Amino acid sequence: MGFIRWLANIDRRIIFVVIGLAVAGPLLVPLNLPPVTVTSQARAIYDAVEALPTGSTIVVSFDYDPAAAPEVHPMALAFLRHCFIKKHKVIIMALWPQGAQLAVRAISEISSEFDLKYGVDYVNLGYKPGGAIVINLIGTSFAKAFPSDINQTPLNQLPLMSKVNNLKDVAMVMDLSAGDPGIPAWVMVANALFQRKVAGGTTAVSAPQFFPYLQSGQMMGQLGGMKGAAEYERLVKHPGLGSRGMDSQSVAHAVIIVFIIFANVAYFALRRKTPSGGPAAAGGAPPPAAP
Amino acid sequence: MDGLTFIGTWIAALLTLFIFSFLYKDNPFYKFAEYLFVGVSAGYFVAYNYHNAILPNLIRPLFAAGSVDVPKGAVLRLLQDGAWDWRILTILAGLLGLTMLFRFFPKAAWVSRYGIAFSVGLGAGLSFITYLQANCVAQVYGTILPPAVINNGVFDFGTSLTNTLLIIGVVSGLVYFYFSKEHRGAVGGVARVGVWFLMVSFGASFGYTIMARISLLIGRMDFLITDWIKGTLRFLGLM
Amino acid sequence: MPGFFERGDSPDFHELTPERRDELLDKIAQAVVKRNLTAPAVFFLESVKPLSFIGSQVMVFFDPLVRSVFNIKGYNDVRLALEDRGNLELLLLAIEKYDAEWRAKMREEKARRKTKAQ
Amino acid sequence: MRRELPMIVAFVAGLILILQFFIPALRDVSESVQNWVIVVAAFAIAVGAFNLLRVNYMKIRFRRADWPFSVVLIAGFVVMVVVGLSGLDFVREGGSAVPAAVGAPTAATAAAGAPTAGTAVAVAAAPRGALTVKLGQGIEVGTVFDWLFTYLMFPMSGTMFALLAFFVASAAYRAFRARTVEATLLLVSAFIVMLGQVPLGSFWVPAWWPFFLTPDWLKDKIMEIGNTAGQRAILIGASLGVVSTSLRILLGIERSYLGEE
Repeated sequence: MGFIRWLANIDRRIIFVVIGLAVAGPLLVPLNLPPVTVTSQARAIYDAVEALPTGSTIVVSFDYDPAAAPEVHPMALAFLRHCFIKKHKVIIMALWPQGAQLAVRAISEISSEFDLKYGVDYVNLGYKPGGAIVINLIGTSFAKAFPSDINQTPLNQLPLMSKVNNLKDVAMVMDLSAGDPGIPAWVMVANALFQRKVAGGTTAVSAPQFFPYLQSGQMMGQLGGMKGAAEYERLVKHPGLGSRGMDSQSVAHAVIIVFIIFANVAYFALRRKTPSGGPAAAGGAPPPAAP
Repeated sequence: MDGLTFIGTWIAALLTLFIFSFLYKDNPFYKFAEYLFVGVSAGYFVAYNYHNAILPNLIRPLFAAGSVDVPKGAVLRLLQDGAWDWRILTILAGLLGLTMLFRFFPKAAWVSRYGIAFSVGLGAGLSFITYLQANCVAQVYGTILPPAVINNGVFDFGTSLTNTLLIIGVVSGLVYFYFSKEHRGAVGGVARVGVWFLMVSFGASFGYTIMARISLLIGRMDFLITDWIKGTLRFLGLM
Repeated sequence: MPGFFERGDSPDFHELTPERRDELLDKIAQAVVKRNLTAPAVFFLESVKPLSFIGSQVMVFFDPLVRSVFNIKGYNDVRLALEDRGNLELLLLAIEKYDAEWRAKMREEKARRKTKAQ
Repeated sequence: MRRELPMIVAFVAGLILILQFFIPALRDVSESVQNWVIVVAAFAIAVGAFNLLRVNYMKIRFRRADWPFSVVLIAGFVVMVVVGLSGLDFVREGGSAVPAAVGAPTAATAAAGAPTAGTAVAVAAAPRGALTVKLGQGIEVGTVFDWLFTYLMFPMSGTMFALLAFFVASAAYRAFRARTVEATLLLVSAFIVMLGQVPLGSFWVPAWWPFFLTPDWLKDKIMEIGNTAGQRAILIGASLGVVSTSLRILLGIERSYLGEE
């Protein structure tokens, strides 16, 4: 009985310590669990990039911030790698101010693997505020929204942009999104108004929201969270933080599941003892001391 | 790793630990990081918007001195060459933007209505079209599915069940939203089913949320282990 | 700059009175319970507790815009309530209290209906 | 007039945007007008930042709880803005590390638009080969601004949300109890999704195990049916709200954005 009561009211700091160990442990000593299974949504993006004729233009929008970087940044690296392996041209832009800065970082992390020429193989247009309006504007004119790139070079000085007037000249859009403005804006404007193929890489927090878009075909594919990043890393055969993190992810999930089981076992055991509902029924564990 | 990176990594690691100290209890170190974070972020937004929006989209089209790369600004063209340039209307954008600042002065707050009305009006125009088309019509269209599917003369049980459940879920969910006050009768029953579907979505969302937060923790732990501890050891020549 | 920094009397700078706070928390808690959203709300509130101050500052940041576009009553009160992390715990307790009351009522009603049927 | 004119501005702006899809001749006008939004949005962000400063300044002035931290907040803001606008640059003494020409004028010379070579400012008496800081380039990688982004903003922003991992775990423990039908559905759905997402959820599954009982398969079905239906109901419900509000704003029925009076 004492044990059951303990199970019903585990101190939150015990949970904290266990979670910390569950995450740090596998990073120090990898468990080498089998790789993630690739979902059809990730496969769809990969296949679409594969199917594009060499040299197609792809817009990659960096709409995330450092808070989402562990989830979305590995996707950015994996996706850019895939584009450059297939010799596609990449137009980078950002609807989040931190996104443009993270894009520069992403390019510098992978540039040694490819022979990239700025202005020819890729451009970084930088950031603009305005969200959906910016997408609507590049739907008719990139130069109107982005008179110059992130280094303040006018667009007409960039060979890549001389062939691209607006979204109609772009084969697909990949939005790396951590919230608003992000995937909804791209789907609603670039897909609905300008009929572009839109794919998304997003934090796991927002991924479930976009399943209706996937079902209706408004979005062609999606990478969800660090697991989505691991899937794409597996597809392009270049493991990174996404794959490295999956061991910790597995163990942490298992630990949380065990805690949930504990809570419910204790809840039902105590409820049977006290037919009126028991102490747990009045709202689960008593409020732990605020930290 | 050079000296600047070394110092930076240590500052970053200390700030990381300041924030994690909240796990023990709320304390001044956490508060320090919290307030600093808010201040630095706001400063970042302002500076970034100046360089990425105000400068290229407002100041340069009007006042650029003119070079091989950048055409001369519209104001300078008018003043120096007497030439008319439609880009001079960009001044209006600047004025609309400036009106926003009047919000802080009670007597002149009405001036700020122009900037707000302009953005709200334009936003409403775009939202009207996009939400109607992408989130309403396209989503309803995506729900109009055959509840019984026959493939090559064989009844496809899986797809039929999926379609049927999808239709029931969407309809009952909408009933829950629009008649949430009615808890009785047939409508109440349908709304109850709607809540069940919503609970499944919320559960899925929470499962994903847990996954997301764990991933972020993995990111920070990876920083502490790889960049900070191993980086420092390498910097000091111990590894 | 008169009006910019000197408006100490503006409601923007008031502190939240305990009465107003309790009223606000009660209202939110009741709305949550009535809509059958107890479990998701408890999970959500419990999980974002450390960020409540940052949330309040984000509300300060967007205040001039949000309040000029939408007429949200109590925006300022919610913002002030968020500044103090303890208030989230109070809200959680209020939700759990109303939830227990509400479920007790449902159980009673069920029992009554059963006895009536017999 | 103080209300009517802004209402007309809103109506015309919205109308231009809608009509551009039907009248190609309007495209030029509409593009310019949308470009203005970018400028106005940038000002709006400045307004938000001002408000943040104002509220925290008052907190200091009236010595409200935690006021010393508000000093930290304002200091962080000021440093970031000053560094960002002046474009301070790390430069190696005697080195030509930073080419100072292309584009990016400093705030001071921005109006003239003339690219200027930065003015070197030694932060401290610089010993041989030491770092100085230079006025110049704006905000690219390698600048002081970028350094502050990398070592202040990045770790704080990342850790704030990483901290939630711990709280999400304790929240799951506290909230996920199968008390009612609703709570049970929530719990089971979260449970399966968490298992189905990671390798740990599937690698132990023996070959004879029916596929429709694997966490992987169940998770896919939950996402594709239950989650899609629930999220779609939310999406459609919210879109109806947005569409009607937009229409009310354009037609001048909804006027709350014009403020009191």
